[in-house]
Amino acid sequence: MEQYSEKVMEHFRNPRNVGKIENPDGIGHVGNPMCGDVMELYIKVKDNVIVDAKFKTFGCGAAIATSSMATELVIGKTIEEAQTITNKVVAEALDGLPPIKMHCSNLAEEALEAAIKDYHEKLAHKKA
Amino acid sequence: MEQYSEKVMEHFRNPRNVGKIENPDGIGHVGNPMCGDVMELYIKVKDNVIVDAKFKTFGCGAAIATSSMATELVIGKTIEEAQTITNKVVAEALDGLPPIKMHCSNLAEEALEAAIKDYHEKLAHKKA
Amino acid sequence: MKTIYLDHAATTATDPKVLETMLPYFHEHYGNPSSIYSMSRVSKNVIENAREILANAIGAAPREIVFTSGGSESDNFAIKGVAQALRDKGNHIITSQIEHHAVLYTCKFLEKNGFTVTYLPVDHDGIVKLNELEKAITPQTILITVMHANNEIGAIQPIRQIGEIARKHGITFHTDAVQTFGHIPVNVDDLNVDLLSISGHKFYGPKGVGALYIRRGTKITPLIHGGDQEHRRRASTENVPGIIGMGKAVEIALTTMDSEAKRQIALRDEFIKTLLDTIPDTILNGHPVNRLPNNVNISFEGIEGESILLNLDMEGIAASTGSACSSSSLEPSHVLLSIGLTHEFAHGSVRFSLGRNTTKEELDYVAEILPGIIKKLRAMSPLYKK
Amino acid sequence: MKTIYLDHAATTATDPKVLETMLPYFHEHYGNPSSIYSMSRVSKNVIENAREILANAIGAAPREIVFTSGGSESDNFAIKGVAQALRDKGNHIITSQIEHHAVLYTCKFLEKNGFTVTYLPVDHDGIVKLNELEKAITPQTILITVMHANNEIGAIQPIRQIGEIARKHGITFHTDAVQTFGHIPVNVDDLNVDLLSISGHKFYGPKGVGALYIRRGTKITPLIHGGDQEHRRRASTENVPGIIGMGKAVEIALTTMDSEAKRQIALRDEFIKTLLDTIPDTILNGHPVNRLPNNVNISFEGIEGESILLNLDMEGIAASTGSACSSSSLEPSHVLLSIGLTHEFAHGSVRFSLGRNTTKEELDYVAEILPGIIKKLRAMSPLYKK
Ligand SMILES: Cc1ncc(COP(=O)(O)O)c(C=O)c1O
Ligand SMILES: Cc1ncc(COP(=O)(O)O)c(C=O)c1O
Repeated sequence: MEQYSEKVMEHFRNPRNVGKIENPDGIGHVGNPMCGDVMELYIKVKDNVIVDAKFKTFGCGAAIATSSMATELVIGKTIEEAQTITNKVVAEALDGLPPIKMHCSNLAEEALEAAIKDYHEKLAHKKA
Repeated sequence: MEQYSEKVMEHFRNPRNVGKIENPDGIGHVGNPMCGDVMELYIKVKDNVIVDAKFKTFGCGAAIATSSMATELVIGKTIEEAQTITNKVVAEALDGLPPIKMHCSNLAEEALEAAIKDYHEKLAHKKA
Repeated sequence: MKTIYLDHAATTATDPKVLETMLPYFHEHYGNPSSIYSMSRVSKNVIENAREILANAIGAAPREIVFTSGGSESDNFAIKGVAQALRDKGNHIITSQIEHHAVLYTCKFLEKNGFTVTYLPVDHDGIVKLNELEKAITPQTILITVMHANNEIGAIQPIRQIGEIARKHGITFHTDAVQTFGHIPVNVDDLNVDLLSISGHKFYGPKGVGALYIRRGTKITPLIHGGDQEHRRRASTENVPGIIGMGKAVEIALTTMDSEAKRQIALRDEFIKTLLDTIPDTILNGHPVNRLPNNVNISFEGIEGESILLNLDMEGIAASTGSACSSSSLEPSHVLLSIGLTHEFAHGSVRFSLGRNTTKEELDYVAEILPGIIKKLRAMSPLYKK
Repeated sequence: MKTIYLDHAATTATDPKVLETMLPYFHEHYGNPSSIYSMSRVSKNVIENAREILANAIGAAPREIVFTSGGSESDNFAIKGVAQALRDKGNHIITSQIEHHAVLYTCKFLEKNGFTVTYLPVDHDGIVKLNELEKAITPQTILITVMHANNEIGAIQPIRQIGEIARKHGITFHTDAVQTFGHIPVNVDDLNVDLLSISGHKFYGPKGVGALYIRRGTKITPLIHGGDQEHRRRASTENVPGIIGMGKAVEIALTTMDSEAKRQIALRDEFIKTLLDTIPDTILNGHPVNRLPNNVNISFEGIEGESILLNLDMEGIAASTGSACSSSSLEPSHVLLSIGLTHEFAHGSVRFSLGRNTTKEELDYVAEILPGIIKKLRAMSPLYKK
């Protein structure tokens, strides 16, 4: 198989921000076991800034590393900034992924989108 | 390729009875250059016994060795005895031939047949 | 760190004694076996000797052995070759759902070219359902191809019985014995097979060489046309060192097979028991008894195979998985789905395949390391809620 | 007696430096390149390195190289693969009368399967008649396959021009470069080819490994279906030592090719001159200038090739012949008949092919021995009357 970058392996070995957030402001739940990867992303938002993020992931090395990297990238970002974090951004931050693993980075992007959507919905709900 | 027997190689290296007989009692000329082998067999007959035989052959190792062996086999034989010398007999006398070379032993049998036929014709001609 | 290599079903190291027999044929006796000068006779004789060794090993005649470049070529040659040769007789092929891709994708290819293929189902242990076979046979059926033992879950198939049925109906029968030959007894008459695929590197021979047994009288069209080699059934200058190496590997396998199989079965069963006992929510894939002596295939609920392998690799342990994430598809192994695993379990499978040098100590080490890895990954998994 | 080996066109000895690079990959780094653990990365990296070396050598991208088991497989793969992939577009193939059997018999096979094949004639020097090519093209033509240089008579074909014509008509173009690669420059863009066959053992690499160059965008169906190896174009566990060995052989060939070709051409031309001067009724087959640096092919009137070879062999000289008697057919080489030789001359051909270790002394020795052999056999021949 084509090799993972050192950065991918480092995140795989020591994934950051594993776990759940109690009472999160947004949850993204994407993927499905059929395809071999599932990700849950939890975010905590304060004054429009993502102050914390945690994940749980079922998947291969790339899925776990991209999950970890995605949480690192979003923490400290405003919601608008976070929305610019595409799968490409995550993959590049990991020094790239083998071609057959690129789909794994979609997982992180989709989870982030879903979590932000959930955050907006919860916000709308609160306001309503 | 499958190997020639030691006997074949011995006859190939030192073919017996190469050449022509002046005023032969029979000549057999068989084969054709298209197939890669041509044999001329000359016999000298005295009192119905083949007292001498010589050959010229264009052909592969097996063709030359079977020609040589055939002359050795017929010398000293009566015409009737010589007629029992089939391709199988020649091949066996050479300790066998590789399967793809078996056709070469036909050459010797056919040359012998042709030479005997020629002998009979010449005889009939003389008598006539 | 010395690697604990538990992927012998993927490939084995070439036995040093095998390599040694090959060496003189690279630049000392390098003659082309088809040439007529004395130098070539050496090459010719040694490959014919290897052919005889292999033929004897499976109860065949030397003329019935064709050397190939490996298991995949043998499978392609057998299946396409018979399909081509018997096309006028019929266009139906029967195989199983758990074949190696070399068989499966060859069948799919033929489906695009006017053939119909029946893929026989297997039971939960991965054994082909014999009663489905008779039902599948039609007057159009020209070939049955079912593997001797499965490469992923090690399930040994009822080849002898399948062969009997094939013979009763006059249908040509091929088996892929790539995982069994050299490991358990393989005899073409006992198995009732007409064609049988072998690959050198699966039993400590070199990579890039294999063989196809073709029973006398079996109609088959070459896959590789050209020169007169291999009695015109497989063209190309012979891979002399490879063939000699495979021959030597056969010789060694024959002398060690019985004792080695016994030894591996004992190790295997203890290892399986330990893993199932110490790690919860874990199942054994494949038949508990009718399985390759060296095959251990376990599914761990809620986690994915590749991430297990990477963790094992960090500890110096080499194994394999049937999870999709190690291949270019997203679907997990067709074999694991065929035995009825859910995707959660199918993705979480790991195959450990033992070899001649595998020791109890190595397996003990793996059994010690593994529970921690599983626990860590499950803690990270949104699917494992216990 | 040391053999004077003059059959390098049949096969070459594996260069000891090549063998040396292969050795660690038999039982030290033996991992299956497709596996995911670190051990396999070594195997993966070295075969990708070999791919790059080969790609650079012919001006291709690494992705365009597929490793195979040799020249015959490459030829079969190219021709059957394109025929299969473009079957909907047309069913006509153009080749030449002087192709290697790996091409010729593949075309004959396709003729039995709904394809039409045009076999282009050659002139007396063995060069394909270009003007016949344009005439042969029809709207049904999907593939042209013409060899780079002929293996028997060494004639180098106008591949670049054929490629131009193919391109003008949008027809896929394959060349069998088995005899040229490693010996004379081969560049896929200069030659205008879409597919190009290579065989390792023809340039001091190991037997049983080869390659097919496939230009990006060329439609082709695999010959060997199965696993995901070689970007799904050729299944089977990679022959790691073989591929590495071939890579090393390419490296060596590139550094020595120019000087070696010059050296061989000088030896070749002197040897040809000597033979033609000292032995009557003798002709050179193939083009006098557009010929492989190492190829000498001479016909001796009135005698048969195999019997010449056997006599040479007794003197420790290894050569080859186009006479039928060395094969299972009765017809002499189709190549020699195509250049218009009579059967008498065609059967009396001998090919001497030089190599890196061939010396002037060796050729002088052959030139000394040969007249006696020819004389002796002619004295025995009923066809030579002079
Ligand atoms: C021109 C040509 N093509 C193809 C081949 C076949 O190569 P291999 O024997 O490696 O399959 C050869 C040599 O035998 C050849 O000379
Ligand atoms: C059952 C089975 N068949 C065929 C093959 C293909 O063998 P090879 O890789 O030697 O072509 C393998 C191994 O990869 C296998 O396990």
